[in-house]
Amino acid sequence: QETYIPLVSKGFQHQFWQAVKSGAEQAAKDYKVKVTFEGPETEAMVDKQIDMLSAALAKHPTALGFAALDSKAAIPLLKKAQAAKVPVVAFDSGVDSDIPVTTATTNNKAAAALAADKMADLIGKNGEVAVVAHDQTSRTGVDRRDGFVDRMKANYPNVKIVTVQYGGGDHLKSTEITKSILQAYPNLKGIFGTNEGSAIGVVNGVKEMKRKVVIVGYDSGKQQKDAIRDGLMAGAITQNPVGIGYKTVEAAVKAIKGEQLPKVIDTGFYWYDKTNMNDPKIAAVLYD
Amino acid sequence: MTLPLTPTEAQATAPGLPVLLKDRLFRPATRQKLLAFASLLVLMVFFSVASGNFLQVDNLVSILQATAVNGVLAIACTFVIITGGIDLSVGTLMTFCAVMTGVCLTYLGLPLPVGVLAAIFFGCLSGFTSGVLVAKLKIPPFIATLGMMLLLKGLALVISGTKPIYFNDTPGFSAISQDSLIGQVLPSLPIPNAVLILFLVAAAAGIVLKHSILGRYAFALGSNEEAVRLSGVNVDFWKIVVYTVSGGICGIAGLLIASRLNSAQPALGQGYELDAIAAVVIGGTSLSGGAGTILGTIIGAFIMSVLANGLRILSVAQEWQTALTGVIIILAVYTDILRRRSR
Amino acid sequence: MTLPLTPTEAQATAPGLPVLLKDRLFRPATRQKLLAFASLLVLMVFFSVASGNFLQVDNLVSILQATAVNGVLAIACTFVIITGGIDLSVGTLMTFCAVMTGVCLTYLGLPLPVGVLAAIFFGCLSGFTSGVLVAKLKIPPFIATLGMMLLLKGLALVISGTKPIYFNDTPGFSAISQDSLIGQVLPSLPIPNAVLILFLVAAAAGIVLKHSILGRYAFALGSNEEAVRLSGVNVDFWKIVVYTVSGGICGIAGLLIASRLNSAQPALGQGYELDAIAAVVIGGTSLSGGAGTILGTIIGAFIMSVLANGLRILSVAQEWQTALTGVIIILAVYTDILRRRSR
Amino acid sequence: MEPIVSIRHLSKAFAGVKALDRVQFELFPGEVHALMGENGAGKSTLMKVLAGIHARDAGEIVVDGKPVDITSPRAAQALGIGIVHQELNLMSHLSAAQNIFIGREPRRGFGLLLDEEALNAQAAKIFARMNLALDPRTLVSELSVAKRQMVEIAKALSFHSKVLIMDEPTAALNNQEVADLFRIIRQLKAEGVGIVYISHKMDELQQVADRVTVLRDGQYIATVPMASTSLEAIIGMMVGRQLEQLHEEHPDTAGNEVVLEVRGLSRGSAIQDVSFVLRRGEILGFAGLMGAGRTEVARAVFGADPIAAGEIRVHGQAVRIRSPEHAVACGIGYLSEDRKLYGLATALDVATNVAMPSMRSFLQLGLFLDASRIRTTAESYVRQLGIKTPSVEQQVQLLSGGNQQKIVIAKWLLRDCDILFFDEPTRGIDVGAKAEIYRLLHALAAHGKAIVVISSELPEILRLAHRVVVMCEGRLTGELAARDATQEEIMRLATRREERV
Ligand SMILES: Nc1ncnc2c1ncn2[C@@H]1O[C@H](COP(=O)(O)OP(=O)(O)OP(=O)(O)O)[C@@H](O)[C@H]1O
Ligand SMILES: Nc1ncnc2c1ncn2[C@@H]1O[C@H](COP(=O)(O)OP(=O)(O)OP(=O)(O)O)[C@@H](O)[C@H]1O
Ligand SMILES: [Mg+2]
Ligand SMILES: [Mg+2]
Repeated sequence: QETYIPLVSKGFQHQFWQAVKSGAEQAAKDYKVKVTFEGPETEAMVDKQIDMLSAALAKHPTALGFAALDSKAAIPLLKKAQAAKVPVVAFDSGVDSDIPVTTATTNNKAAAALAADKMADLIGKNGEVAVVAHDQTSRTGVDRRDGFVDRMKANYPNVKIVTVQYGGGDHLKSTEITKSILQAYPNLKGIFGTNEGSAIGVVNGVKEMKRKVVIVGYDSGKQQKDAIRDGLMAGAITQNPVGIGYKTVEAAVKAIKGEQLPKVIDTGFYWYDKTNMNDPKIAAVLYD
Repeated sequence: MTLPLTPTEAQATAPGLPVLLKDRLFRPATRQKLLAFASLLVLMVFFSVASGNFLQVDNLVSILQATAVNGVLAIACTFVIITGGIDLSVGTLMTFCAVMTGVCLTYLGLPLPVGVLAAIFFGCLSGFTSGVLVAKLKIPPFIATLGMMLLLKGLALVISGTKPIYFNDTPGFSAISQDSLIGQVLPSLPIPNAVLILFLVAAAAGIVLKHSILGRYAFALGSNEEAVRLSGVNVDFWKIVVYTVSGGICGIAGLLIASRLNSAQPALGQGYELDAIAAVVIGGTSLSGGAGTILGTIIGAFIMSVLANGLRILSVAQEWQTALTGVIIILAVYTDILRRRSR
Repeated sequence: MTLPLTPTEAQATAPGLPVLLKDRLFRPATRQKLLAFASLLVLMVFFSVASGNFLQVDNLVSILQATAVNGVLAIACTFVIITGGIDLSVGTLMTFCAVMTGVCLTYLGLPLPVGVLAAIFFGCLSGFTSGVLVAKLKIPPFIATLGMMLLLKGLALVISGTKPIYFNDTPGFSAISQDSLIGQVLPSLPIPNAVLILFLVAAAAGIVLKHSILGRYAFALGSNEEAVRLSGVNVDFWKIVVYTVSGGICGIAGLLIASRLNSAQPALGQGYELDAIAAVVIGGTSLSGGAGTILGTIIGAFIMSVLANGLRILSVAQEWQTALTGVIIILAVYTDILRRRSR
Repeated sequence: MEPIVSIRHLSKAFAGVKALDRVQFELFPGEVHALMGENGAGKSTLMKVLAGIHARDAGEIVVDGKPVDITSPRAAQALGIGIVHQELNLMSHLSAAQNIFIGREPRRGFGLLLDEEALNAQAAKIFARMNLALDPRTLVSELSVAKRQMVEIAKALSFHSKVLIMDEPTAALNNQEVADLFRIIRQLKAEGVGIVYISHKMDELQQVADRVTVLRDGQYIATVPMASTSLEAIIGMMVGRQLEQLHEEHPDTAGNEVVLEVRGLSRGSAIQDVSFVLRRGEILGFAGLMGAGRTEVARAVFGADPIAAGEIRVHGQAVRIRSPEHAVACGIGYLSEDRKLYGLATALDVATNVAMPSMRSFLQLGLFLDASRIRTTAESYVRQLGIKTPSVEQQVQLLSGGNQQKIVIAKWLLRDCDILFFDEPTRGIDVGAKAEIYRLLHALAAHGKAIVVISSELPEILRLAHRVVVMCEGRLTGELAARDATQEEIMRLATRREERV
């Protein structure tokens, strides 16, 4: 019988998730297993994700990859998986439970804190900055916002975060939000966009308002890379989504074989800018 | 004014009860009702043949479970839609009620029944507000409920502090939807209570719609509001009642989802109104009001969740799932239209 | 009594044009139209007082630009809603058209005008399909366009391979919405072309609705479809035309958004339909059909974007922004209702 | 004796229209008081004020000797005032019985549940009293216009009111039902109910009315006892001038070319093997009882409903008419019997409604409409047909019932079809205008149009038709030349039911 590993993710339309998917598919090819990948429309749809998880379990998988939207809500289903002896690999963010054999994740909070450090350096540790975040309630949205804001508050007393607004990761909405922020704060020195859609929105908004501010982004994608190359964006944090996908499937395969796994597989995050973009190690974790 | 009428005359036009019953069972209408399940059955048969994993107790239970929330929301919508209105706020109202239950149980530590009542109370209150906006202030239902949708979404986030509220300290809470009373009696049928609640709500709503004065006025309002008003009925009052009842039912949905997730997720809810309205319309209720059944709505809700589940079980790529869902919804409604036309 | 007059005979009694014009300017209807801006003005005055940053050329230009996409989508919706229908597919149709332009320009390397035509063509084609579903297959507009919404969303993802398509190789493309023809003539007014296009589309749509046979039939269909059919009008044909035109307009919106983002984002679009419909309804168009104006729709779209912009400039917390938007939408419509009632 | 209702100096204005100007009216118990006046004279408005639908601007209403303020339909009901509205106001998704008792449903189960049995039984009682064979459970949407009208009347009767207002209750009825209605009216009268009766059928006055009040242009003209006043005098007061009596000589059209030939038209039980011919310059009357299937035949020929079998020839050419559009293209027009449902886009203005079937002829530049030409054309019809409206930009729903009917006529006159089906063309039209319409139909026929008139008013059929065909239960039961046609002969054919085997 074929080894089948469904991955239930937090989303599927964003480039980030598409990159995770491609990593998983790569691993599936390497280890000769079958994977499927799906996730709900928005990161608010906790119950839809649970429906997906139960459908995945109904397919009698050999193992399961799961990126929980809520750290607790899926626990009954995970228990069911455990009872059916289906090993669960958590990815992207963990669950409040020891059922997953391992968690392949990036520390979003630490990554965003790195973004704060870079931003502070770029504006001379002084002045007003704003955050255009992608989501107010989802784990990634909250972690990236808090990681950035907390580090600023803790380490850079002269940097003031004037506003945090949310554009749902929608390019157009984030553009409009950025423009309003620029309008409201004429002395603004920097803006942090917390995912690809938000970061591109910030770039567009700044471009349309013809202002000079320091932009720090998150994730990659062609437009962000172009913006960095053109000097519009100072730099961005990237996780290793392809790596997350790959490692998740790899860990699942190992778990099936009964191999011992570390509690956490850190897939890492990186700061990239004009200077190191073409560095092969960095280029490998960027996606278009 | 007296009515000069002999009993025999009356009998001629009003047949006795036994005759009525017999004649009703063999009416084509009954056959029609059974045929309404056709689209649903076709879908189920197709998925059963296409995947051995579909027709298994566990999966059927998941489908039932997945239908519960949308089904209850769709029942709430059915009331409003029958009056010729529309309710866009059902999704965020559900969330708002879940959050209020969370506030009562987790933040205030009140006993479980208070939390349950709170969900229904705040549902009714919000429904009442929508009703007043529509009936008294004459704001079109689309705008009134759109406004309420945004307002309730904002309030849910404000009240919860944009964080989920967990019910870990209220042990019995998740049992509301997760335990199985049926399973205790018939261990081979572990149908969770959420499904039981869905069917109870449906039965109650069906009776109210068919046999109560509220139901009668709901249909009448949707059919010809002016005529109802000219008949001396307090149209505004009954409209408000309909929206209030609908809001209360959304409160039940709020309980179900909170209990299923063992938490109140304040950001969830927007977008659910489309699924609910779609279930209602797939079920044959007309958006212009005056016609509709709870049975149809339930079938509509099941069509939607069978479709979602089946496509997932077949591991259809997600973008194709979306596209196919669109096509199949249109086809399901079209076959229903053909069926009605062939009468 | 004589026999029916021939049209030429009738013309003899037509009053002269100047008289008509004069008489129209002083009509109470004109005053009414000016008052329709009341809610919008109140909002603008409020935000100007609350923040010095609001009433600045730059920001007003931003607001204009922010209205373009939603405004064009709302115009598309206006047509359909006037016939008594509804179009849920406008948002994803826009995205689908943007993707098809991307395919033509970036994947196939065709010249720019072909890309522009492709957007409009695929818009018309999809609108035509919705029209056929509604008019010929008698599928309720809500379901037909809900199905199309999902289908088009799926197709946009499939065709683009779930990846954005960039227009970097088509240098003139972003100029479509970003450059400023007005700014070239009047450098102090750097209004981007997107806004120009919005107003051109609005003007054309207004003329079509008011003065063309299509517009007249759209209103008539919304008022009493059966009466129109029994007047010997090919109701199905005109309905299809209305949906096709509406689809074409969504194609223009697709161009605008693609050009503004310099990319076709296949995942974007769902949810935009609610904003568009809200703008239409805020603008006084009735969802039951038969009444509505483009001017109203444009005002509605501006109310929504002024509101969003103003609340953001004031840095109101997101959750409160949402709640306030709900309340203000209701208030705006309510003042409009009061205004009409006081006639 | 004290009047139960007395109205003094009552005024009511709508935007642009002074509908009532210091009107007075008095009703005694046990009296049938007819309210007469031309279309748009203000009859319905006066009664709507009395029934709590419109608020008065000025004046006084006294009920049972006490001045009252009737602010809602419910308040009117509480005062014992019931009304049959001119426009049908039923909930088509509900059954006949449910419509009748809306707001007063019998309950069971501690008042929580509806008692459908009792509801149907009570409705059946009322129907039996009206001699109406109708299952109370039938949905109103499945009823013909006439039956709907009967349901409205049944509803008004069910209130056991002291004052019963009937605003053109017989507009859609024919002789038998009218006779039944009058029987009930006499009975109510005997019980002391005061009845306000509005109708444009002058002959009915002599049968039921005790007194007549005449309104003209929103003003009170006079109140006269019926017994001592001639119809001519009343008509004179209504129109403010003398109407000349005219007697049309029916031309012999038997030799004219056939423009429409229908052979073997069938659909289910509604239309069974109907064949007839229509000649150029001829007015063919369709007579029959309510539900005889005349409307069905007209709609089938017009392509509004599908047919199961049958052949239609227009100008000798066999055509298979698929849709109303196709019918109009073949030169066939159909004026439907229910103006509100099938005739008018009531939310739109007069001009658009008049131009509706002819829109293409107002095109310029292929797509745009010549609005001023539409307006002047509509204005010319408003003048010709005496349509009472402040302007052609007025919404049709704000016009009085009779004036709405005239707009439906105007739109088909403008379309200029060779073959015209007029289904109950004078429903709700006042005497003066009726005479105008008769003259118009004759003129159209003289100009070579072929006309079918479906009417439930036998005098109208006798006066208009050159030839009469009679239907009963979906079949043609006979054909009569104008000179052989009498009311008795038509009624005999109209009730000739098929022998059952
Ligand atoms: N709601 C309204 N708004 C504006 N004008 C109105 C309204 N209702 C009635 N009118 C006008 O008031 C006048 C009187 O109308 P009413 O309906 O009382 O006439 P009527 O005597 O009943 O005529 P008919 O015999 O045709 O039914 C008409 O000119 C009509 O156009
Ligand atoms: N909308 C409808 N739905 C179902 N049955 C109908 C409908 N309209 C008419 N009928 C039925 O069809 C038959 C023929 O009705 P039709 O209206 O053609 O009669 P008619 O001769 O024009 O009489 P009248 O117009 O005076 O009622 C009747 O039995 C009637 O009850
Ligand atoms: Mg009247
Ligand atoms: Mg008829």
